[in-house]
Amino acid sequence: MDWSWLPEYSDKLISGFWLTIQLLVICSTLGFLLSVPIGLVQVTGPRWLAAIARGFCTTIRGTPLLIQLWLIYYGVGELFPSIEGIRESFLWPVLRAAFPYAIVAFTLSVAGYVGEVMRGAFAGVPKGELEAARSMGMSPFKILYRIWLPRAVQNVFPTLAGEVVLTLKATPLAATITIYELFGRSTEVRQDTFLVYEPLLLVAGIYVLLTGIIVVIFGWLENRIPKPSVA
Amino acid sequence: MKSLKALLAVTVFAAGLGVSAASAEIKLGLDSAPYPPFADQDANGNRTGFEIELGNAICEAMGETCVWTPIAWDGIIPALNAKKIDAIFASMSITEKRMKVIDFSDKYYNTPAAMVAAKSASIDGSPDSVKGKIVAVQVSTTHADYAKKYFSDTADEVKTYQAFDEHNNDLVAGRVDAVVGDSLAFADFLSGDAGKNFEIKAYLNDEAVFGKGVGVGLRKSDGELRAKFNAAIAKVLEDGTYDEIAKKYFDFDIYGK
Amino acid sequence: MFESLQLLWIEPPGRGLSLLSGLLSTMQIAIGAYALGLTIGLLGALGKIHGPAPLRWLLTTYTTLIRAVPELVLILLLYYAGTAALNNGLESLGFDPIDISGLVAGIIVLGFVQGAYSTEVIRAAMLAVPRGQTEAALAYGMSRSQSIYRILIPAMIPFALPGLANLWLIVTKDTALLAVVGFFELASATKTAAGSTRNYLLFYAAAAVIYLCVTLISNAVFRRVEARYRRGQAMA
Amino acid sequence: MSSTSGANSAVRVTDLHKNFGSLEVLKGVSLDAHDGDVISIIGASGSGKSTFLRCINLLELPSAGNIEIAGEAIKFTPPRNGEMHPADKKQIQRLRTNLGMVFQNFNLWGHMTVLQNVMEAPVHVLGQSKAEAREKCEAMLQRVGLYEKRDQYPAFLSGGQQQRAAIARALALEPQAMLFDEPTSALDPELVGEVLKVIQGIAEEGRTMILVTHEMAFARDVSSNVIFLHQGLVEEEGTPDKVFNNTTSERCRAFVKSVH
Repeated sequence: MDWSWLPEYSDKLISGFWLTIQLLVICSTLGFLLSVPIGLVQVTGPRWLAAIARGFCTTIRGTPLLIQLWLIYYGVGELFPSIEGIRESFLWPVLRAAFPYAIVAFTLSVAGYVGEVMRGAFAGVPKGELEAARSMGMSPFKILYRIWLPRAVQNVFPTLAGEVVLTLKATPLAATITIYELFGRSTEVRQDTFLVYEPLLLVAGIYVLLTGIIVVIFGWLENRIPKPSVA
Repeated sequence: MKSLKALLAVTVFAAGLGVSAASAEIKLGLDSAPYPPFADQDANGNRTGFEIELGNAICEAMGETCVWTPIAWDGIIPALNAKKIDAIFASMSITEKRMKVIDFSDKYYNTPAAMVAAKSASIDGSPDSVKGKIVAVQVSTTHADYAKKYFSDTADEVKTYQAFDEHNNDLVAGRVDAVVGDSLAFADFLSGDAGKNFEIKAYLNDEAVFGKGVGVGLRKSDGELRAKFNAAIAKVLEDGTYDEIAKKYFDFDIYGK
Repeated sequence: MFESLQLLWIEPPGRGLSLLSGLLSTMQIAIGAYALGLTIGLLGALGKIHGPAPLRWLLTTYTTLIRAVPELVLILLLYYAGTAALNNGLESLGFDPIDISGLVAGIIVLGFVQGAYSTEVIRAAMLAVPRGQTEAALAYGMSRSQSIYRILIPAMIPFALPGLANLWLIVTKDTALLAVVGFFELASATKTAAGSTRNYLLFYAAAAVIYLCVTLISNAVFRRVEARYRRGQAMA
Repeated sequence: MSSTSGANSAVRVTDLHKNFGSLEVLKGVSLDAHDGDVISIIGASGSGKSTFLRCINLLELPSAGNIEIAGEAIKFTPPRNGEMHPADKKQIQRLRTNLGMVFQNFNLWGHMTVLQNVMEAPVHVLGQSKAEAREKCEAMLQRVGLYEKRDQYPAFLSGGQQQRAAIARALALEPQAMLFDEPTSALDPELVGEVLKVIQGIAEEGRTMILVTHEMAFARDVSSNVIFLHQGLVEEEGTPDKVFNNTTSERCRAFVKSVH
């Protein structure tokens, strides 16, 4: 084992680490926010909207994230030269960077998987509790964010923790579209030093640690919310 | 239980499928991504390109059977040392840095590196001309080393890609402003429809970075194989096979000085 | 537009053939890795439930670590370390090193990852089988292995099927990660075709559709299998 | 332990002890069932009667004592962690086929049809041919009145039907003795009768039976002997008449009274 490269590359690895955290936090948050309407319309929405949401979940869950990522980055990148004036637009600095594509791809992926979870979660809240809220004159929106959503989240909280871990484990794919997050940085080290195992083992260890931290945080949060009733 | 037996059978069968005692075949590692005109795949899945033909000719001159084995470029040296392949035949430049971990045969071609950018761009290959620009290179190449050495201070960013075609695509998409790569590999791209607005802005020279041309990458322990490759390279150069193949692809002397 | 669609056709200049052979490789790797994963999972679950403490500890480490590390990192680690370790081991024992084809390496790498998940799914399913089921088997004179083989495993299948179906979908999609190491399968075939023809959108969209079809067909198959195995269960 | 028939001993248990950790559940219980005996074991819950029955075919490992099945003593290794382990696994498997166990919760195998359940042990333990086993097992199902249900899966049967199927499954071993572990406690009251009728039928044809039960009236009717267990010890034993009507034990009298 040769670890002599570590001091030289530590800055790069740390910046990669923060990029990984950013990807994880941004995409988990946005993905969750998106998953709420996706789950909701499948339970209560008009049929056509439910069908679209179901189709979205099936497509996301039925295709590899790597393909989605490449489709969004390289496929969409192929469209740009044909759009007149896009390079002069104020959006261009965002559109030409890789990071936004990764955000879009991972967010859609999270939304697809969690949307499915939330569908079950919304459906699992006892009708009576919603009726009780309605009988007290709550508006539909108020019922959603005061009763339905909290109850739904409460029921699937451990599953959500699992989804965050899955998202963390997906972030290395970003390295394939020139985003130098933790794994990408380790790849860089491997290419510079021709070492095979050490950089990989290091990042593997960091991912294990991060997974542990996520589990602990969610466990702590879970203890702070009241236990879901036993169905 | 039948299904359990079937399961075990499938596993054993699958394991038996590709595991065989190491044969006398020489496994030539090449980049799994296309790298025309050196290595590409036609629509039938046949391998084509200068390096493929030359590699086959060299193997024939050695009297060996060779199998092309595609490997992701960034893992090709570890794959060689892990004995997944026996030789790297993938336009790998002979450099000091790589010589620390692997050995090389004599060179079998040498072409200059080049920088490509849009025809309209005021980029001339100098560090100052890429100020505020994004320069793209393929990962673990001499071109990447060159870009890091000369451009990392002035350029906005030096972006590394897994494959040659990917940074060309992003050049067309406008995500990067300039690309450093092999001049000949660019020829194919520049002559195509996608590359029509781009041109070679400068040829880049630095022997310390680019080395003395392209050679066959070999394990340090494989001195015998290295001697065989050297003899075979000399033979194809001498008996005209090399020129015959080169003529199909290039209208100048690719072997170089 | 129609011109570029021709690129998907089987006949050259279409790349359809290359995509199809990529799909074939993907399916071979997926089936092999799934079978290997199930084998590991079955043995791992039995080891976790009935094995001695050191074995249980080892298996817990295996399932915990594998499930905490990104698949891409695992694939690289196992790809380089796994086969090198195997050959070093063989060499030190005086055997010739063996050739491990890309197909088999892919199967071993993904199978090892799948095994960790299968172990957990099968373990949970085995624990869901009422104790009385195997107890009855023992009471009538079955040996321990007979009670596992004839009673526990078939009885746990209905509990394990949803999880195992999910693992199959995961392994078919995880094969795409092998493209990053340069294995030949559907994703790398797509990447090559897209790079050679510079039609990224078309080919990645086509690949997505192919993967989606695999998923939808698998779903239909699993639904039938599940119905078959659930015939012994009263509907709730 | 007295015997009415004086025939060979089918099950003989001597001075059986069983501890769960520091909890002593059985403190030296003996039993001798001769061919044709019907022995009922009664007692409050927690008295150790189910544990005792489960020790006979080693579903629970005893802490001390001797067990003989059909005149053959089970060989044990010296106790370890408070449990005696069988020295010869093959012996246990063989001897267990002499004991047809019927469980409180039926424990029919859910992935097999009723007939498959009944045929399982004859074919895969006793090694009978499928044709031979099928004929016998179908007859067995006739007898418990479930022939029509033979191709159903257990989950689609009522509790009473399931328990009758389980009895047929145990009988299919043609065991020397039948062990019943509270065979009616998991049943709805209206289903108890059909199961007891089947058990009574088996008793009447002279099969040796050891029965743990809460059905006092039934125990009184079918038993040749009754054992009353209290806190891991035999508090009272003898003929049904003695245990139910003429006991000298205050506890036994109180128990019998309380369940009546």
